[in-house]
Amino acid sequence: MVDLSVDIAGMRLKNPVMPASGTFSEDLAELFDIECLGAHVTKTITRGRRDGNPTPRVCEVDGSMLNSIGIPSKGVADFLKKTVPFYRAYDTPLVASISGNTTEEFATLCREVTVEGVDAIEVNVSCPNIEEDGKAFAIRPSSTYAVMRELRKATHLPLWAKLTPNTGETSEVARAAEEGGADALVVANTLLAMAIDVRTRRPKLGNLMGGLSGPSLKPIALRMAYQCAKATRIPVIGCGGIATSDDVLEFLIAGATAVQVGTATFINPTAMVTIIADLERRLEVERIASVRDLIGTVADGEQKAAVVFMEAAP
Amino acid sequence: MVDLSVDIAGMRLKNPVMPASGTFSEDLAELFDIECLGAHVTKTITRGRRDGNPTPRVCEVDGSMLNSIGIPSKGVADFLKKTVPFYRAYDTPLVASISGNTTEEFATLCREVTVEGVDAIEVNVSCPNIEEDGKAFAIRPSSTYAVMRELRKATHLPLWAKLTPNTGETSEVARAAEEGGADALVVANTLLAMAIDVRTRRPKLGNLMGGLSGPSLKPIALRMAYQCAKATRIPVIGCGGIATSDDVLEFLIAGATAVQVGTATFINPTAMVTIIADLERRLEVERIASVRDLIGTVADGEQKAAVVFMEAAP
Amino acid sequence: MMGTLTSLSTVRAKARPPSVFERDLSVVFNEPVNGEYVRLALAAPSHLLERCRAGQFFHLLCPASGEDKPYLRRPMSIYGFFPKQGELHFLYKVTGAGTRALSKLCTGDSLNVLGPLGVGFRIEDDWRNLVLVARGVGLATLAPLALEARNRGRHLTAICSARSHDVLMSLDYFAEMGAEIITVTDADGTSEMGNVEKIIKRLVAGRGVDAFYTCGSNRMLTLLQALGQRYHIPGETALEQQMACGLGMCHCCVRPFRKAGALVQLRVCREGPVFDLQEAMPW
Amino acid sequence: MMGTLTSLSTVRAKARPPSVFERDLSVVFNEPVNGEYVRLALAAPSHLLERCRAGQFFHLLCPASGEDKPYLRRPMSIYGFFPKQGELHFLYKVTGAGTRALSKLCTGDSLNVLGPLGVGFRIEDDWRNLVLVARGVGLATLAPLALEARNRGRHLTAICSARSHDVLMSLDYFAEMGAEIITVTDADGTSEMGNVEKIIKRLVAGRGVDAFYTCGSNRMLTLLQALGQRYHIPGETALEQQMACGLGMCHCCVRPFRKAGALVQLRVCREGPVFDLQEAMPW
Ligand SMILES: Cc1cc2nc3c(=O)[nH]c(=O)nc-3n(C[C@H](O)[C@H](O)[C@H](O)COP(=O)(O)OP(=O)(O)OC[C@H]3O[C@@H](n4cnc5c(N)ncnc54)[C@H](O)[C@@H]3O)c2cc1C
Ligand SMILES: Cc1cc2nc3c(=O)[nH]c(=O)nc-3n(C[C@H](O)[C@H](O)[C@H](O)COP(=O)(O)OP(=O)(O)OC[C@H]3O[C@@H](n4cnc5c(N)ncnc54)[C@H](O)[C@@H]3O)c2cc1C
Ligand SMILES: Cc1cc2nc3c(=O)[nH]c(=O)nc-3n(C[C@H](O)[C@H](O)[C@H](O)COP(=O)(O)O)c2cc1C
Ligand SMILES: Cc1cc2nc3c(=O)[nH]c(=O)nc-3n(C[C@H](O)[C@H](O)[C@H](O)COP(=O)(O)O)c2cc1C
Ligand code: FES
Ligand code: FES
Repeated sequence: MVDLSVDIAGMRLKNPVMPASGTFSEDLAELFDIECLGAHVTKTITRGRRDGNPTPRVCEVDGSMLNSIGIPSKGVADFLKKTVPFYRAYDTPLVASISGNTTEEFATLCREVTVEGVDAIEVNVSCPNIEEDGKAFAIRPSSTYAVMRELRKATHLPLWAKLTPNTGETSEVARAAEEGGADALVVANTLLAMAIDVRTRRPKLGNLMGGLSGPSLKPIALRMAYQCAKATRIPVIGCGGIATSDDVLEFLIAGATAVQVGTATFINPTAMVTIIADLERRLEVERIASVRDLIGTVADGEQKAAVVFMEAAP
Repeated sequence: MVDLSVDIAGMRLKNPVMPASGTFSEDLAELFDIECLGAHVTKTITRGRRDGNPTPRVCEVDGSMLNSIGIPSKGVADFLKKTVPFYRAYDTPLVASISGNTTEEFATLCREVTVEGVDAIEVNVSCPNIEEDGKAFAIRPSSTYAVMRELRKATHLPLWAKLTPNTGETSEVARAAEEGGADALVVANTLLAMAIDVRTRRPKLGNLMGGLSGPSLKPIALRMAYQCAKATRIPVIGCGGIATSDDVLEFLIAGATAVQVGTATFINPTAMVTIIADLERRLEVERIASVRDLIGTVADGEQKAAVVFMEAAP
Repeated sequence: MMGTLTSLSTVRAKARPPSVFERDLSVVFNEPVNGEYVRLALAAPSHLLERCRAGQFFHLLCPASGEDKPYLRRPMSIYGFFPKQGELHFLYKVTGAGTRALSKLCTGDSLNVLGPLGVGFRIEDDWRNLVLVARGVGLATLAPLALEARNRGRHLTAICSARSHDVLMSLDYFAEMGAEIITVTDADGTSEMGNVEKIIKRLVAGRGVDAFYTCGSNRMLTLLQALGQRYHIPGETALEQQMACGLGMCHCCVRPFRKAGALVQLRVCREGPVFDLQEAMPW
Repeated sequence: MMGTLTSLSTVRAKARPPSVFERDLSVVFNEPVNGEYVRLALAAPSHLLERCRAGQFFHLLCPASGEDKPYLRRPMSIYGFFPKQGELHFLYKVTGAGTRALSKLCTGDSLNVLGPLGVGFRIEDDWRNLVLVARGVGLATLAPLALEARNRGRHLTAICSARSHDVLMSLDYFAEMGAEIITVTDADGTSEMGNVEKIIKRLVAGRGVDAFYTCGSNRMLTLLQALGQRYHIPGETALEQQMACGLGMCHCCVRPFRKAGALVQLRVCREGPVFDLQEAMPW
C-alpha cells in the first residue's frame, strides 16, 4: 500500500489531486463519487452577483483552449446557502475560491466565507485591481503583498494565493505572497491570449481576449511551480495542463506538493479518477512508499544557482 | 496580381514573411532560393565569442518545443567577415539581430554592425541585463526605454526591438521601446518554460529552463501583437507559432504589418515558401488587392476600450 | 471534513448511481446522407439508451485525423435512440475540424461519448397536437420528437424547410413515425416566412395546435414567438452555444433569456439545450 | 538591397540546385527485425539516392498516431540506399513517441523525409583494410559502410556486438557485402572490452588495419581511441545529439570536440554526424 496523502499548511489531503477553480462543480458528482478527490475547489465567487463576459466565452486553439468566462457569480449569499451545504455531505476538504476588485471588497468576502464547512480559502489574486491600473494584483509583488496582508487579517483559515502567469516576476510575487501571509501558492491561473477568426475577422472570444489553459500551458506552469518552490517555504499546488499521472509526477518532482486539474476534466470528465488510480499504481510499481518522497526531487544539480539569469536567456 | 509588399519603417519588403532569428541561416539556401523571402534575419550575435548553453538544448513538449541554445556566437568580426557578405548576394534586405548584457556592450555592437549590406538591426532586448538584476531588458518599461535610447544613438539604421512574452506589461514595454527610438517591434521571443523527465527526474534541458516556441505560443504572441499595435504607432512584426497562411492572416488582421516564422521551419523547412504562395492565392481568391488592406482590420468594435481590464480577468 | 456532522441532513450526490455516462461506443455505420450531412450510428447499451430523451445531446470526443486535431469535445443532438436495436444515432453537418474528423470514422472504430446531457423537450399531458418547424441541422435535434410523439400517442405535424428538395432530410423518418409532413423550400419559394405563417395559421384553425417546437432558425423562432403569443400556444426551442465541459461546470455556454421581465444568463448545456419558446432571445 | 553591387563578387547560393530534399516518400515495407528493431524501406527517386553517403542521415516527420503526436522531426541514419531498386532503408529501435508512430506505418503510406543530411564516413584512397566495431543501434549507422567498402573494393571487417545472438542484426547484410564478420555477445562473455581489444590487436598484427569506424558505444569509442593512438590508425565515429532543424540553423545539436588542444562545439547535424575518432569526446 502506497501513501498518497499530502499536507498543505496543516490540512491533510488523502491524495494530491484536486480540481482547479472554475472547472468543477456539483454537477460532476453525476459522473463519479467526488469523495475520491484530494479536495473540492469551488468556482471563484465575488461578493455580489455578476453576469460574466459576452459569448462566445470559449474557443479552441492548437491542442488547447481559451476562455473568457469572466467570473459570473451568484454572490456570497447563494454560495453560503447552497454550495457550502452541498459539499458538507463529503469528508473531502472544501476550498472556497474568492475574488474582489478592491482590497476591501476582497477582505470582506474573505471574512464572509470563513464559515464551518469551508476548510481553506483560495484567493484568486489574478483578478484586476481597480484601485491601481486595473492589472491583476499578482502581476506585481507590491500589490500582491498589500492584498495578501489584508486578507490574512480577515480569516484564520488557510489562505492559498492563486498566482498569474502574466508576469515577469514570478519568484518575487511568490515571495510577496508568502510575506503577506499566504499559507500555500496555487501556480497558476490562465495566460492571457487571443484568437481571431480569419474569415469573419472577429475575435473568437466575445471578450476579445481570454485565458489559455490546457496542454500548451503545462511547460510554463511547471516552470513557475519550480520557481515558486525554490523562492518560498510554503507548499506549492501546481496547476496548468495537467492531464495524466506523468504530468502530476512532473509537477511533484519540480517541487509541488499537490496539483489541480482543470481543462483535462472537460476533455475526460473522469480524468482525475484515472490520474489518482494511475498514480497509486505507478508508486507501487516503482516502490515509492509515499507520494511525498517525490516532492522537489528534481535533479537540478549545479543549475539551480543560475535560475534568475536563465529566466532571461533561453 | 495581388500586392504582397509591406513597408517597415521605410524599408520595403516584397512580402510580409521572414524568418525568426535563430531559426534561419545560410544553410537553408540548400533547400530553396531564399531570395523569395521578405527579409533575411540572422541569428542573434554578441560582440565576443560565446559557446552557448549545455546540452540537451532542445526538447519536445505537447505539440511544441523548448530550447535553451543560449546565444552561442562567433562574435562580430566573424559576422562581418562571413555572414554579411553571404547575404549581399541577395536583393532581399538583411536584418542583423544583436544582443548584449550591458547597455554599453549592446550599443557598441549596434555601431559595429551598422555597415553596408545590413539594412536593419533587430535588437534582442529579451536578453538579460546584468547591470540590473539579470532580468531581460524588455521585462520592464524602464530598462527597455533606457537601452533603446542608447541603441538609437548608435545607429542610423532602422531599429527593431524584439520583445519578450515574459512580462505582465506588454503595452507599457512596447510604448517604452517606441519612446526610446524603436522603428518597429518584433513580437515576440520565446516564453520561459520547463520540462522534466519523470523517469530520470532530470530537467529535459541542460540549462534547466528554456524558451517555449511553436504552436502553443501562437495565441499568446497574437495577443501581444494586438496589444503592441494598439499601444504604439510603429509597425509590429508578429512572431510566435506561425506555420500557415491562416496564421499570417490572423496576425495581420490583429495589427501586425509583417511576420516571422521560426519553429515551423524546423518541421517543414520549406514552410515559408508555402506560406507565401498560399498567401498570394488567398488574396486572389478573396479579391484583396494588397496584403496591407488586411493590417489591423480586426473587428474589435466596442471591446477594445476595455483592453487593460480584460488583461487581468480572463 | 464536516462529513459526519452533516451527512445526515444532506442527501449525498455520491450515493446516487451515475446519470451521465462517459463511454467508448463502437461505430455501426457512418454514412453520408447528402453532400453536407452524415448519419452516424453507434452501438450503445440499453441502460444508456433508456436515459435518452428527445432534445438532449451527447458531447463527442472526436479523434484526431490527419491535420485535424480537435481538442474540445463537440456537442451533438441525439438524432435517434433505439433501445431495442441498441443504437444511438446522430446526424451532423461537416463544418470544421471536429466534424471532419468525425466523418472519417469507419464501422468498428470506437468513439468516446459523454451523455445524455441537458434537458430535453417537454410534452405536457394535455398537448395532443404538436407542430415542429425545422430547418437545416435543426432537423437533427427535432427528429426524435417524432419518435416520442408516436410513443406517447400524440399527433405531430412536421414543417420541414430547406434550400431545395434534395437537401430535405428525415422525411422518411418522420413518415415512419406517423407524422404529418409539410415541406417548404427556397427553390419553390414556399419557405419564406409569410407562407410558413399561413401554413401554421391553417393548422391552428384546423385541428388546432397545443405546442410549437423549433430549432436552428432565427426567423422561425421569431415567427413562432409571435404566433405563440397571439394564439396563446406554448412552445419550446433548442438552442446552441459554444461549449467546453457540457456538464454545467464552466459557464461557457450561457445565453440570455427573458425571465420575469429581466434578462438572465442560462447554461445551454444544463438548463437547456431546450428552452421555453417565449423566454428565448433571437440572436 | 545591395544585390546589384555584390552579385558579381559572390557566388549566389540560390544559383545552385538543391542538395537536400524534402519529399513525401511511400513505404515499401516496415517490418520488425526482432522484438526491438524495425526495418523501413521507402521508395525514393534515384537522384535523391545518388546523393546519399554512408553515415549521413534523414530527418523524418513521424506522423501522429493514436496518443502519440510527435512534433519535431526525428533523425535517422541511412541504413541502406539502393539507386537501382529505388529504395531508401532505415533500421530503427522503437523507443518513444516518434519511433512508435513510425512503427505503425503500413505499405503504401507516405512519410515526409528531409535529407540526405550531414557529413558521411570518409574512406581515404589508401585505406584498404577497414574495421568497424558496432553495437546496438550503431549497426544501423555503420551498415552502409559495408556497401561503400564493397563498391570501392576495400576489405572490411565488421565486429558486431550485442546482448545475445538473437538480437545480433545485419549479419546477412554484411555477409552479402563481402565483409568479414566477427560476432561477440554478452551472453557468451565475448563482448567485454578486453576480448574486443584482443580481437582488434590480432587484426592489426594480421592483415593490418588502415581505419577504424564505430558508433553507439562509449566504451568502444574509448577503446578505439586508445588503439588508434597506439598504432597510429585513423578512424571515425558517428555521434548522436538531440536535434531540432537538422540543417545547421538552430545550434541545438552541438557536442564538444578536442581540436588543437581546445574544446570546440560542433553541430552533429552539420559538421557531423561523423567525426574524427580522436577529436570525439566520450560522453
Ligand atoms: C446542444 C447542441 C446540439 C447540436 N447538435 C447538432 C447536430 O445534431 N448536428 C450538427 O450537425 N450540429 C449540431 N450542433 C452543432 C455542432 O456542435 C457544431 O457544428 C460542431 O461542434 C462543429 O465542430 P467542428 O469542429 O466541425 O467546427 P469548428 O467550427 O471547427 O468548431 C470550432 C469550435 O466551435 C464549436 N462550434 C462550432 N459550431 C458550433 C455550434 N453551432 N454550436 C456549438 N458549438 C459550435 C465547436 O464545438 C468547436 O469547439 C449542436 C450544437 C449544440 C450546442
Ligand atoms: C544522426 C542520428 C542518427 C540516428 N540514427 C538512428 C538509427 O539509425 N536508428 C535508430 O533507432 N535511432 C537512431 N538515432 C536515434 C533516434 O533519432 C532516436 O531514437 C529517436 O529520435 C527517438 O525518438 P522517439 O520519439 O521514439 O523517442 P523519445 O525519447 O520520445 O524522443 C524525444 C525527443 O528526443 C529525441 N531523441 C531521443 N533519443 C535520441 C537520440 N538517441 N539521438 C538524438 N535525439 C534523440 C527525439 O528526436 C525527440 O525529439 C539517430 C540519432 C541521430 C542524432
Ligand atoms: C473555463 C474555465 C474557467 C475558469 N475559472 C476560474 C475561476 O473562476 N477562478 C480561478 O482561479 N481560475 C479559473 N480558471 C483557471 C483554472 O482554475 C486553471 O488555473 C487553469 O485553467 C489552468 O489549468 P488547466 O490547464 O489544468 O486548465 C478557469 C479555467 C477555465 C478553463
Ligand atoms: C532554436 C531557437 C533559437 C532561437 N534563437 C533566437 C535568437 O538567437 N535570437 C532571438 O531573438 N530569438 C531566437 N529565437 C526565438 C525565435 O526567433 C522566435 O521569436 C520564437 O521561436 C517564436 O517564434 P516561433 O514559435 O515561430 O518559433 C530562437 C528560437 C528557437 C526555437
Ligand atoms: S459547457 Fe460548460 S457549463 Fe455548459
Ligand atoms: S539540429 Fe539544428 S543545428 Fe543541428
